[in-house]
Amino acid sequence: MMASKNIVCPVCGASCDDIQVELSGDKINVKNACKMGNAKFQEIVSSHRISQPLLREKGIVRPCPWEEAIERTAEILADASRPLIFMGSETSCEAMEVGLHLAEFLGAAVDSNSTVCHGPTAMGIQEAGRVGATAGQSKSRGDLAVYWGSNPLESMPRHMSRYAVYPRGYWTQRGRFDRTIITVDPRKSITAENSDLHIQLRPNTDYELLSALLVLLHGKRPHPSVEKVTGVSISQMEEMLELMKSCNFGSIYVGLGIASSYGKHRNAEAAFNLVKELNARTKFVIGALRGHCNVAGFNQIASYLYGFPFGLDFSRGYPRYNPGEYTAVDLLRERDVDCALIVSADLVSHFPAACAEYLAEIPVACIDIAPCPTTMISDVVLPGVIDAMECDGTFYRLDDVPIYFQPFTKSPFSNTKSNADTMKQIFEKVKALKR
Amino acid sequence: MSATIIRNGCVFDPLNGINGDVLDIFIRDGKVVSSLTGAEQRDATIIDAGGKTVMPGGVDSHSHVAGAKVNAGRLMRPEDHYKSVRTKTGITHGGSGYTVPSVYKQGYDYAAMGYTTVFEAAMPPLEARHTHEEMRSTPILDMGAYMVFGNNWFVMRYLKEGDIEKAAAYVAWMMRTHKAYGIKCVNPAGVENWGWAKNVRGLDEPNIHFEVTPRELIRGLAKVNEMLGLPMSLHLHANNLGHPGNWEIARDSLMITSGIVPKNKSELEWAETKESARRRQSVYLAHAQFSAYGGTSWRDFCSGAPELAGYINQVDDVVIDSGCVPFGPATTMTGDGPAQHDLYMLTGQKWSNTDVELECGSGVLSLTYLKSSPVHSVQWAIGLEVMLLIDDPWKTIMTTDHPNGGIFTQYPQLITWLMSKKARDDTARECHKWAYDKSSLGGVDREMSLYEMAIVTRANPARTIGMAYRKGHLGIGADGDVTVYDIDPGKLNLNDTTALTARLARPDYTVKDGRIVARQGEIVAVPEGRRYYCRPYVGDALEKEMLSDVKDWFKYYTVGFANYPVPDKYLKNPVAIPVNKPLEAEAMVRR
Amino acid sequence: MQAMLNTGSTIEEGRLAKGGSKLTEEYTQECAVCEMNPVDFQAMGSPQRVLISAMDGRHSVSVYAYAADSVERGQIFMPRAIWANVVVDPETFSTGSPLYKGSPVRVEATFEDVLNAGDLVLKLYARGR
Amino acid sequence: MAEILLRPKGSIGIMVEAEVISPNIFAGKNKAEIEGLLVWQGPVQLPLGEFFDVDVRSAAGLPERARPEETSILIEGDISRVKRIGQGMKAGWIEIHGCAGMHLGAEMAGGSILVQGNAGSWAGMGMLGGLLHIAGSAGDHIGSAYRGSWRGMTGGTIQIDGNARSQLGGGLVGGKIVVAGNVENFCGIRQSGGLILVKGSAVRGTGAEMNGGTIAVCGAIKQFTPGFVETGREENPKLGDVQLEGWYAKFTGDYALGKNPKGSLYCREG
Repeated sequence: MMASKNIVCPVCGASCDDIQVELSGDKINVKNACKMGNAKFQEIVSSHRISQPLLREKGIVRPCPWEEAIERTAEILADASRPLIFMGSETSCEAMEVGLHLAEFLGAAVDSNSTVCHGPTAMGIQEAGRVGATAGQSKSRGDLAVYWGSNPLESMPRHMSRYAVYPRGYWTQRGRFDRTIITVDPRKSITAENSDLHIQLRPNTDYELLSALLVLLHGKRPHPSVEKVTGVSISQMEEMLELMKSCNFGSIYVGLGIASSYGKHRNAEAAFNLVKELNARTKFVIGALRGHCNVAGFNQIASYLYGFPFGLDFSRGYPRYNPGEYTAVDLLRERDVDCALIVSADLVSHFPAACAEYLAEIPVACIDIAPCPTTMISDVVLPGVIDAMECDGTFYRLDDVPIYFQPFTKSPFSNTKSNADTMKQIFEKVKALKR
Repeated sequence: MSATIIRNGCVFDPLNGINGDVLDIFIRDGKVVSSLTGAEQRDATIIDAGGKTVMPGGVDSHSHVAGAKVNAGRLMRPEDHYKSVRTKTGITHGGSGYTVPSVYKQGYDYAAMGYTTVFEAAMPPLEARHTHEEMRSTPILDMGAYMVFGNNWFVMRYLKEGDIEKAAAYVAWMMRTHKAYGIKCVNPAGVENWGWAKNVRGLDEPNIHFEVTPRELIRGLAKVNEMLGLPMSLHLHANNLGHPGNWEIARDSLMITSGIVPKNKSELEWAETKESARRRQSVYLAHAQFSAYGGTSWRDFCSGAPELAGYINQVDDVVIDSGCVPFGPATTMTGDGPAQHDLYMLTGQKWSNTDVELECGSGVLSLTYLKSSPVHSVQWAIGLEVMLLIDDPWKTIMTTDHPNGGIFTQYPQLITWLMSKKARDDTARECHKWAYDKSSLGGVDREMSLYEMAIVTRANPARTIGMAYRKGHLGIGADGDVTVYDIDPGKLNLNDTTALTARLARPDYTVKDGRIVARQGEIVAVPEGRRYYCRPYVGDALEKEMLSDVKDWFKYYTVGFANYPVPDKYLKNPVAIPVNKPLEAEAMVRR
Repeated sequence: MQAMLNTGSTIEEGRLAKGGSKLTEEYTQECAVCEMNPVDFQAMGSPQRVLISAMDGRHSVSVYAYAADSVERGQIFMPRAIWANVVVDPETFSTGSPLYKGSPVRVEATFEDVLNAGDLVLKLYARGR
Repeated sequence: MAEILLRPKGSIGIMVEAEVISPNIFAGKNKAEIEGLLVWQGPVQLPLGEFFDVDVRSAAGLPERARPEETSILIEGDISRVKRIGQGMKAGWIEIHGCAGMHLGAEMAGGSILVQGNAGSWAGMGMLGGLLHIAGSAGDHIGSAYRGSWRGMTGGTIQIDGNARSQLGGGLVGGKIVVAGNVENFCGIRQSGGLILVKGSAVRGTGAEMNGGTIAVCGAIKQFTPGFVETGREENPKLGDVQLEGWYAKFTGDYALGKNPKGSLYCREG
């Protein structure tokens, strides 16, 4: 039996780094992880784990040698006129870096989960900037937390206990008792039920609510129609704003309720503007609640390597960025790519039907650890290595703090040490084919 | 083995007292040597530098090029990037970004301009992995990063308790843990207050809760610096940065370290120099331009540079870098969170901020400096004043505090202003009249020589940060980093300022470790640079005691103690500089 | 009826997805689900299953229907999984991100079987294979 | 005078980027030279002749001598998968008998473009001058600023006979945009100057974060921007050279952006 401490969980953006595991044979015992985390740790001993490369030829799927799968993947990429490389978020920055380099080499489009997750939030930052802090600031100082369009009890179960609501920080020694919680959500989610104030706005009216709060902050009365539009009374807005202005340190955690609803990046922009303005009154910060473990990582490394956070196009030999034009959903919907390499992401499940349909028509290779709709439509399936369990690397946490993770066991495959390794092998083969 | 000869150039190597003499430079295996054998000469790469200016490779001792806040700037500004792109070549990556270039573009742009060494001015400990990741990906350049300490909980606590030894032990441990090169102190005591949306205004104003003053932090950290014997002195970003009338607090801050004796205890082999290559200063003031403001508000704003320079001219223990403002788009970024908030309130621009738990803060803002703006025009003048009014060039370093005052690719323009009064007058005519009315620049006749330029862009930045043991000069044993400009010193025409700027911007050759990396602005080789950091030590017992405090307070972090350090793999070609070696450190015990 | 589709994480979807169980019956039971306001649910005759269709009529999917107090009238909630995404509007308003929250859909009672994720892929997307 | 006729040869798979289709570039070129101009398809550059039949006609004199302002380009057919036509053009005429792809006339400074069909997103982005007339409907970000910029179109005119989607005129600094039909979200967001006239209705965010310039909406606004405060009523207001008819309520905003915004929003009453 082997016991390890301080293991990093590779599931959500919280990047909890206090996981303890005991691995013995085909059993793994996990401490400190949440339900989702525990489920992922069980993958290491699961029976459905993809254990060998698979190849689809004329509708028939067969296991194949590692080399052949790498070769076939490289051929798919090299033969295409415009490949899409999709670096999912449940893998390391090191793997993503290879994906970006590969895309640059091929003149391909490269995207990541951010595109359908907090991509619009990043776009909001591009319009407004973002006033934030690392998670420990809220832990030690925060006396007000606002969950706006987010539901951490379902999507990031330990967010409240580790960072935002329950932890006893330096000036918050009484934990939950030192804090007020507001939830803004059209649905009475379980998080809303556990909050001190639930602002139940109508769907697709976040922008109007945020805008009205800003108007109130600037000493004006919002246009009266806002009550009907948002379903929230101006007096309720005033109550909420009063709580925000009178706290010592407030934090807003925005979720996909902001990024995925009508208004998109403009919702995020308005939220960032509100927080910017609040800092003239009291301390306020804002950050995104990121559902996937390294979704922030792609934003960070794509930005420092090439200048743009997601949805990059390399067709002209330099990076270009324009969501709606070079982003994965749009490229697939418009049939503007002709093959795809999908790493650690299940696009067939999570993209709209028009995109999934097109993916099923073009050559697709994927790297994954378990069968899923995307592996079902792929021409090549390469077995994935589980980051933070079987190899080391870097994740960026929800607050953009980089976390170095070390494995407690090694890759079960003799041909690869990590997804970064697999990606490098594909890249080498592509280079050989293009030479 | 490889050899390079740079023949017949007019060499400017101030640390060796060489002022335009026509000399050959010999490089073997990346190091400057006195001569090469006949066989070596036959196989050597030969650069004909006849009638050209030869200088050591440029050294930037204060630039924001790697890490979380730089990347916040990149992420925030697609409009800055989309027309400023670099296309990949067979050996180079593509990139984008004007004021905040992506790392590849940044490395190539610096190298193409003749710079080979660039130090990142502010690394937050918790995000040090990020800084190192970016440096790891930066091509060609040799790099290092200064770590921010001026608002660190442990430092504040120890200094409040008067426990300077533990403070030193903590700093030493942090520098080893996060692979930092020097100590940076940003708005001491003020950034912690920014955790509550407040700031401090005076050197003797204690901050909230920790009740420690800027003065105590500056003095304490400067002492720690010399107790440990770090290669560079304390690097100070003064309080009240960017505020009218702040020259006084800047001067008073510089007085605090007076009397502290500089002590470099690093264990290194020093390349040969005629002048002393060891630093003399006990404090190195960052971006003096932003701390040399007169007046009491933006209405009566004026230069405070003459007053600040007046003090610096009297003392020998201060070096400044200028933080010049060459006009045009910029992205301000600093560990001084509250200063950026003030700038946001003033300008309403895009503003990002990240406070880092228990450690520090940062802010980023997009800004364009306009010649038509009265305030910006004065800022332009002040940046040049601090360079020109401080008489001894060994007290000044030329920077733009990239990308705060401007972009590093504007250095050639900056040099032209420093070398040519005509260039300054030409620009002043295009500026708001405040430029000359509210500063003394119009009355300054000084024109820096090529020799002085070599001091403020090579020799002095290297000496100030303790890198002159191998950088900033061409003495025997120095790194073979050389810039060859197509400038004939004998025919230098200071009236043709456009040509001068263009030649400075595109050197004929940039040589790194004896290898040609850039030729007339084009990158021709992409070697990997080195990463420098210090490994200071204190006695075991002291360290143990300190660590028990650290572990006790670690519960306030959101990262576990075991996952806090920067692992070696984040550094490419690391060069660890041992400081205060373990044995010697044993002598350092509690009083 | 026409409704506003809200999709989102549920902890059980997360547990099953992270545990590699997307092709299992348990995942179908958990995620092929539409939660409706009790009033809407009764008005529709408290159906066991409903057919959710995109407004353009091009895609539809049958899922289990439940009444839930947490959902307002005129809205439906589906866990973020393949069933919901079949009917999510692929338009991104030039942002790259589809309308996962707030897509208008049509909801009607149905007797159509609820397919598991694997069968759904075969039915909808196997065309090119 | 020269007239260049382009006919798409067949359907286009991966989208093509063809900023070379511009009077400034076509001017003074013969058929072979125009056919040989390179366009991008994915990472590959191919001659324009691969995608279009090219016919050069001259009205008077040698077409090779025609200057940009004497050059007109006629495109017959659907080119909704061809992007960047007329990008940066400074003079001359482009007429498209069909639909056009993204970035049509982006950053154009002069001359005219007429599209008989629809235009994709980003048409007239950062436009400096000239006329862009879209007879059909248009996508998102028409006449707007690039991502992250608060300064978009500074001059010229965009006329849309159909509808426009979201972010129309984002960051508008100067010039005029007239939409005969409806707009969706955030029309005139962060506008600081110029005029936007919407003859139909708007969904939401009209004039959001606006700090200058004028927007007039003749139809209804479904979700009114909260930061606009009514300052009066005007009958038959005249906005620049645009004469409106009927009673309009006049608002100032957007107070969400700051305490002293200078944007004007006119909404038709009743």
